[in-house]
Amino acid sequence: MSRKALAYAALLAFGLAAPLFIYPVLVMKILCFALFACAFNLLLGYTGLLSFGHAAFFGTAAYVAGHALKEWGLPTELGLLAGTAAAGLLGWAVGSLAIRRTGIYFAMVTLALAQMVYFIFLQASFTGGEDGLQGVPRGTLLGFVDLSDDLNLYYFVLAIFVFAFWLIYRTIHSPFGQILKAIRENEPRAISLGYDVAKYKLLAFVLSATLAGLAGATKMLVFKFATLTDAHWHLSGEVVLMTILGGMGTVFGPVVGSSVIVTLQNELADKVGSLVTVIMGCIFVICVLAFRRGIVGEVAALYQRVVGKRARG
Amino acid sequence: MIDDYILETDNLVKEFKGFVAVGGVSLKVRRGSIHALIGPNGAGKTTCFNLLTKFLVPTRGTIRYQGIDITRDQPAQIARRGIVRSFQISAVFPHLTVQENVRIALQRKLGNSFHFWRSDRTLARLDGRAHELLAEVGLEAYAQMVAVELPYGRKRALEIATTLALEPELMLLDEPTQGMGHEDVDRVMQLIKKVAAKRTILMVEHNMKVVAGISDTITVLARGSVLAEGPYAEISAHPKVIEAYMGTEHVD
Amino acid sequence: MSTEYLRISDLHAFYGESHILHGMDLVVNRGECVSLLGRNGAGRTTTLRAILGLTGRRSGSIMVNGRETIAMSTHRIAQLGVGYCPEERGIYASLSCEENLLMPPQVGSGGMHLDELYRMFPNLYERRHSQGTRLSGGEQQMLAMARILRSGARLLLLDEISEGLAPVIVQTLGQIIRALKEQGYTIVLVEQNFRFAAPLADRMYIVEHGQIAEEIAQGEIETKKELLQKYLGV
Amino acid sequence: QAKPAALKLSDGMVKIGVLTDMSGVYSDLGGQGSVTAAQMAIEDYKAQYKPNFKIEMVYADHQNKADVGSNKAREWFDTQGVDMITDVLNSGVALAVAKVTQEKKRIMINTGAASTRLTNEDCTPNTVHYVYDTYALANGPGKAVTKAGGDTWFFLTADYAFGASLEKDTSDAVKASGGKVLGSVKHPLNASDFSSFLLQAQASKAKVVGLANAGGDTVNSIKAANEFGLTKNQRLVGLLTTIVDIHALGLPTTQGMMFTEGYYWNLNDDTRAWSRRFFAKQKKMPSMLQAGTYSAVTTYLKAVAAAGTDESAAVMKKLKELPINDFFAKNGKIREDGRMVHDMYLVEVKKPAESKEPWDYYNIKAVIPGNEAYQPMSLSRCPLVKK
Amino acid sequence: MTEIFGVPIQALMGQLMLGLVSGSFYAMLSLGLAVIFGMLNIINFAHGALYMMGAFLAWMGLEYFALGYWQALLLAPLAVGLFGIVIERSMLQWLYKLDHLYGLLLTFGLALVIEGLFTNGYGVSGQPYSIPEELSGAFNLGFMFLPKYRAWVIVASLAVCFCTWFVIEKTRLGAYLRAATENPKLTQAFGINVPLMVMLTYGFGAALAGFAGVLAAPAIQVSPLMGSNLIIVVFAVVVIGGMGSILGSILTGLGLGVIEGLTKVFYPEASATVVFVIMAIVLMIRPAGLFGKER
Ligand SMILES: Nc1ncnc2c1ncn2[C@@H]1O[C@H](COP(=O)(O)OP(=O)(O)OP(=O)(O)O)[C@@H](O)[C@H]1O
Ligand SMILES: Nc1ncnc2c1ncn2[C@@H]1O[C@H](COP(=O)(O)OP(=O)(O)OP(=O)(O)O)[C@@H](O)[C@H]1O
Ligand SMILES: [Mg+2]
Ligand SMILES: [Mg+2]
Repeated sequence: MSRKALAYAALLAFGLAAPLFIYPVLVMKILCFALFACAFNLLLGYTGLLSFGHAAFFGTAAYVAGHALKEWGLPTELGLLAGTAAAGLLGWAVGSLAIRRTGIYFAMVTLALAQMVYFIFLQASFTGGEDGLQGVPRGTLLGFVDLSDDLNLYYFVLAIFVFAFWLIYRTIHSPFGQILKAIRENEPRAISLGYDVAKYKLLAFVLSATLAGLAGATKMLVFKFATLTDAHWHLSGEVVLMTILGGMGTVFGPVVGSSVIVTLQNELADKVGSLVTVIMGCIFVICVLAFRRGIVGEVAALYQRVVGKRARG
Repeated sequence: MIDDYILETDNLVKEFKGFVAVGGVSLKVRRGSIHALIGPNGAGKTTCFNLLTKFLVPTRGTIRYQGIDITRDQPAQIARRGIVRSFQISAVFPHLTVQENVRIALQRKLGNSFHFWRSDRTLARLDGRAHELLAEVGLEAYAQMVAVELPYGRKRALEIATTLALEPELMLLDEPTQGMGHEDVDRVMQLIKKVAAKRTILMVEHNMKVVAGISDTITVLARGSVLAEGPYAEISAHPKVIEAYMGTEHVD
Repeated sequence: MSTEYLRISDLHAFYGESHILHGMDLVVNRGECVSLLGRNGAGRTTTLRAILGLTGRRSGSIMVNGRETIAMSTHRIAQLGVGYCPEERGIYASLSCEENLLMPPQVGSGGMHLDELYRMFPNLYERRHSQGTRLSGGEQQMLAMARILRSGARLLLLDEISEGLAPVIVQTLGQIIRALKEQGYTIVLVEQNFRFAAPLADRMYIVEHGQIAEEIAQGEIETKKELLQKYLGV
Repeated sequence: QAKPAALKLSDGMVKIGVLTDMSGVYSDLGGQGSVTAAQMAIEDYKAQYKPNFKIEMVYADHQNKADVGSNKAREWFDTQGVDMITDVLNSGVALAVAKVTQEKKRIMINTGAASTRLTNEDCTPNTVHYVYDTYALANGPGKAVTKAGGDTWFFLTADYAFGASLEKDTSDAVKASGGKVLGSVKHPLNASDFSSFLLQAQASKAKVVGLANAGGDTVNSIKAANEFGLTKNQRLVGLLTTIVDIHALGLPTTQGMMFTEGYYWNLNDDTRAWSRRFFAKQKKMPSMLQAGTYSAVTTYLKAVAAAGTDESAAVMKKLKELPINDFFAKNGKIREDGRMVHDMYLVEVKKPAESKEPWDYYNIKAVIPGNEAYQPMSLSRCPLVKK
Repeated sequence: MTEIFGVPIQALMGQLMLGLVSGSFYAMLSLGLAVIFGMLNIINFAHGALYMMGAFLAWMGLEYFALGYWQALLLAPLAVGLFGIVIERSMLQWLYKLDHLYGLLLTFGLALVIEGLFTNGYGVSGQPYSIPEELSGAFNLGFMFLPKYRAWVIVASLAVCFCTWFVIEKTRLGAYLRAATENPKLTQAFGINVPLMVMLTYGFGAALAGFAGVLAAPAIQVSPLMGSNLIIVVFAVVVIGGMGSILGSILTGLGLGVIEGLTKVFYPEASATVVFVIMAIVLMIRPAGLFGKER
């Protein structure tokens, strides 16, 4: 128990110290995507629903938050909230439709609806089309912390991440989380016990969309812009990859997965040029064929085996 | 007195593309009894069950439960009213522990099932009741086992415990002893009898031993309508029932 | 020609990691009806599935009509003339009742004719255009049985065929099995229903923990009553 | 050119970053070709001027993602000491990188992006927009074709900001030259099938059909236009068409099309000489972006040498002073708003029979002088421009 | 002249024809998806990439081996089919026991790899492929100028779709297929070589995509990304149709092509999204899709 607490403390300490030796913008980017993947994992790993359209929420929040900060001049906190809320609303709309189907159909429906959202962003005037919404001011936190300083912003982003991470952890280990687990295990049985399964799935979907939105809005704040790539289906695919690579249904899997992918993308950009999609694709294939448990899952399994052996031997 | 009957159907009809699977069944289930529904294959028993639990929508007719018309209710709503069915295939949450299985059912009444911000430790207070229920079906020793590891008969028991957790007034059992060995059949029979003490049970069953052993009233369906109704002694002597269903081999 | 039609020796079978059959040994002679009895989970179904290679890993030896099949793939085994009526019936939802009947390809000569089967199971004739899984539980059971009689298989592996059937139908089924025996079919009957199996079987094996615990010949039922009591509770 | 004794360099060298799309939709326009061009420019500069400072180059793929691009730029500025970034095609990426460049006080000489926003609303003191923009592409044919008798127009417009601005700029030019716009149809981005839209264009009976789209969309609309026999009675005008598209489609399909180019390899001996060298390395003739990248890098290095430092304000001042005259640009000048103004060419695609060698694709119909081709300063929306 | 909502009826007929053409592609692709899904329980995300491969192989055949359109129409689908078989044998066959989602993910990865490799080799701006001599020119239908090639696309794809439907729904082989689709193990226990059928099915589905690709090559630019956007629309088509029946996927494909075509006339801005909007509406009214079986 306390060992777990210790581990969390160590991680937090690492998070606090990270910008001193790693390029802070990169760490912020990783944090945003980690949050995104964690939110996604809440749906895939703990509810068993594979959404292939999560970029829609990420992108929506980015655009709305960006618009709120730039055009309406809202304070930073409110801008982020506005974006997050918009993603939640969209999540509710998409979710109500998508949960009518399950399994692969669910994946296809979310993908298709997200594509529709993408087209809307492409055509709408407030998004700046292909050019994107650029030059959003970061503003100040609570009116006095200047967020244009990368380090200040870093701790703000870290705080957001820790809060959201805690919320996800809480959700998984809550009465609600128990019901989600039951639904994933045996849906007809859950219905016959009197649970309105659709409502639970919808709430899980909305939660996941909202947090994905928070990630999108935060990312927008870090980079000061929102563009179509934030809502493109490639991103939806990437977040699936991050989650699976790290280990779906594990608390830390998405964090690890997103760190690896973001770092890889950053590094590969110079070295392999156009082969970067091929490499991403290969990682996908290898994960599915050989490491379905993901990095964290495999490590945990290995640990179990070692500990088990020691206990036995 | 209306309260005598917990469940009444009036002229219930279900057609599948012109084929009448259930054709005007009026069924009255007395409160506190064990009521068996038997009949030849394809008579419409399962279909009847599906109508009662809203897995199918009746073509015509009404269903009244406790005097209330529930013909248009949704499946989950039916469960909340206190009508719970068991499945022919075993229905447990395979990777949850036996105790968690029961707790899922208990949790609903707590009313915090949507509270995603609460810790699941708030569920601990249900453990006591869960153990009581498990004890009732003889599973207390297995509480921490994962359900998937239970032997078949025990899974059935767990399923019944889970169902009991909902404190159903009316339990619908579809062939509860199908595919069970003799010992298990006896165990489940005793179990049904035990839990029937405080509630009503409506079951479909082909095993005459069970039907003869525990049911108070038997309704025989044939070709979608009621052929006969009454206690076992009466039914088993009914010539039409013998011809259509029981055949010459008798259970003594 | 040997009279031995199926010989299983030291058969081990697994589902993933779990070891289910621990060295089964049994013999079924041509034209014989042999019944496997046992408690739930004893491994009777698994035995039938292992014969067809439907379990996970398996080892030992299974001779069907003089051919070693342990390394064969499922469809090759079936083509030797093995018909399987599974416990869960396995009716195809995407095929109509009649298509279900016609689906299994010919694996031997002398299979029954469609008309013959419909005479045997009038319910099926009535519902022949209905979608397979829309049949009632019992009708599906009949269909599963009828299906393999058409394919010309000479070795029938029947898993709990009396389950879920009205007593009258069970009686008819008993007559059918007798008729099949007369026609020289070799039958392995897995049954829970002792009353049904006892009069039909030439020999009975009692399966316990994935092994044969006891063999009882038809004539010994009376003398071995307490054995049956011990293993089966009858 | 006078050589100052020693240059004041931030980190002992001049470092140039080529940030381009190496794998996506625009990789044939810029991509590896741009990297090669920049490399050539540096080598040529070293060979010709024997500079006493070190020149290095890095490049990266921005994958057409603004975040990847701006992150890379930021990292280059922060950790690698990059002084100037070039290419940066894709307007979204370019706008994001412009912001970073300004924040970090370096220079971006953009040779790849089309958006006029780079020198209008979003202009910065650190941006130079070098090769072309949508205004120049739209304006040229709009005026010239209308004057040549193509006075009724119909547009096929990609339904997003970029398409709309191309259509608007062209319509303005058409109207200003006395032509008439009969209508337009908006098609979704990356629509694979254009037949339906073409049928509508055909039904309009306009003399000229303007393609306010880019890349694959342009190519597919040209292809369909050919198939449906539209080119028999109507003239196609591409508003963002490049030699890459013509090469992809082939002359039989594209003959007779008109559009504006910022560069053509077969223009004169200078262009031919340079382009053949490029071809030897790249196996393709250069696009205007690639040629422009060479020119931009050379110009930048000259400005650094002239300023005696790589400090951006000083270099920028020199950039805006020095006239640009090389194989790429005649009478080139970088304006106050960052716009590099140079002559553009209205071209018509040759008939297959006219083409004498591979890549011999264009007849030059007109040279549009820089000050006519580009948006006049009087219309500038750039806050830096004092009015 | 008659008009409907201000659009001359002749123009409308023309647009209907064109809708049928794009519907033909939807039909072929969603048919392939349905066949593969039926047998392997896998949504083949790589379908778009296979379609692109078909087109590219046709182009490469012409470029490197001087193979004409007609040869390509035969050989390219074969090659794509073989490629599909290789994929099935080397990767997909390990996934059948797992959740269907893994199939989707694996094929998604494959699509990235295939598209990435082609992009790397050939760039994205695309390659030209001209219409074969025999099919160039056009029919004058009175109300429109219908290029012969488009007419051929409709004919060819309808023929292919019809044959597939016939084989699956009306023949013995089809009955085996449907049986194996539902319960592969049991079907094998009846003596049918199911693994072989699975392999061939994936090969066939891939070949169907390849065939569509070759058909598309002369009509649009052959580019590595030509399949990736199309496939999402086809997914929506599949959701609308519901994978209940072969006929269903064909009819839905054609129908949506026509609807999309009409949108291009009346409200072109919505033509990219109309299929998705229809999908949303269908989901609200009939969650299982138009031809899907409620379950
Ligand atoms: N969804 C359906 N569509 C068409 N016919 C159906 C459907 N469901 C059931 N039937 C038909 O209705 C009749 C009654 O079926 P039902 O399942 O209720 O029988 P049952 O009494 O439960 O029989 P059994 O004891 O064999 O399970 C059968 O003939 C069956 O074929
Ligand atoms: N697919 C499977 N995976 C893992 N274990 C299995 C599987 N199927 C059966 N088992 C296990 O194998 C054992 C033997 O099962 P089997 O079905 O052969 O029993 P049986 O004697 O036929 O009993 P029953 O009366 O339940 O049909 C049981 O413990 C069962 O839990
Ligand atoms: Mg039934
Ligand atoms: Mg069994």
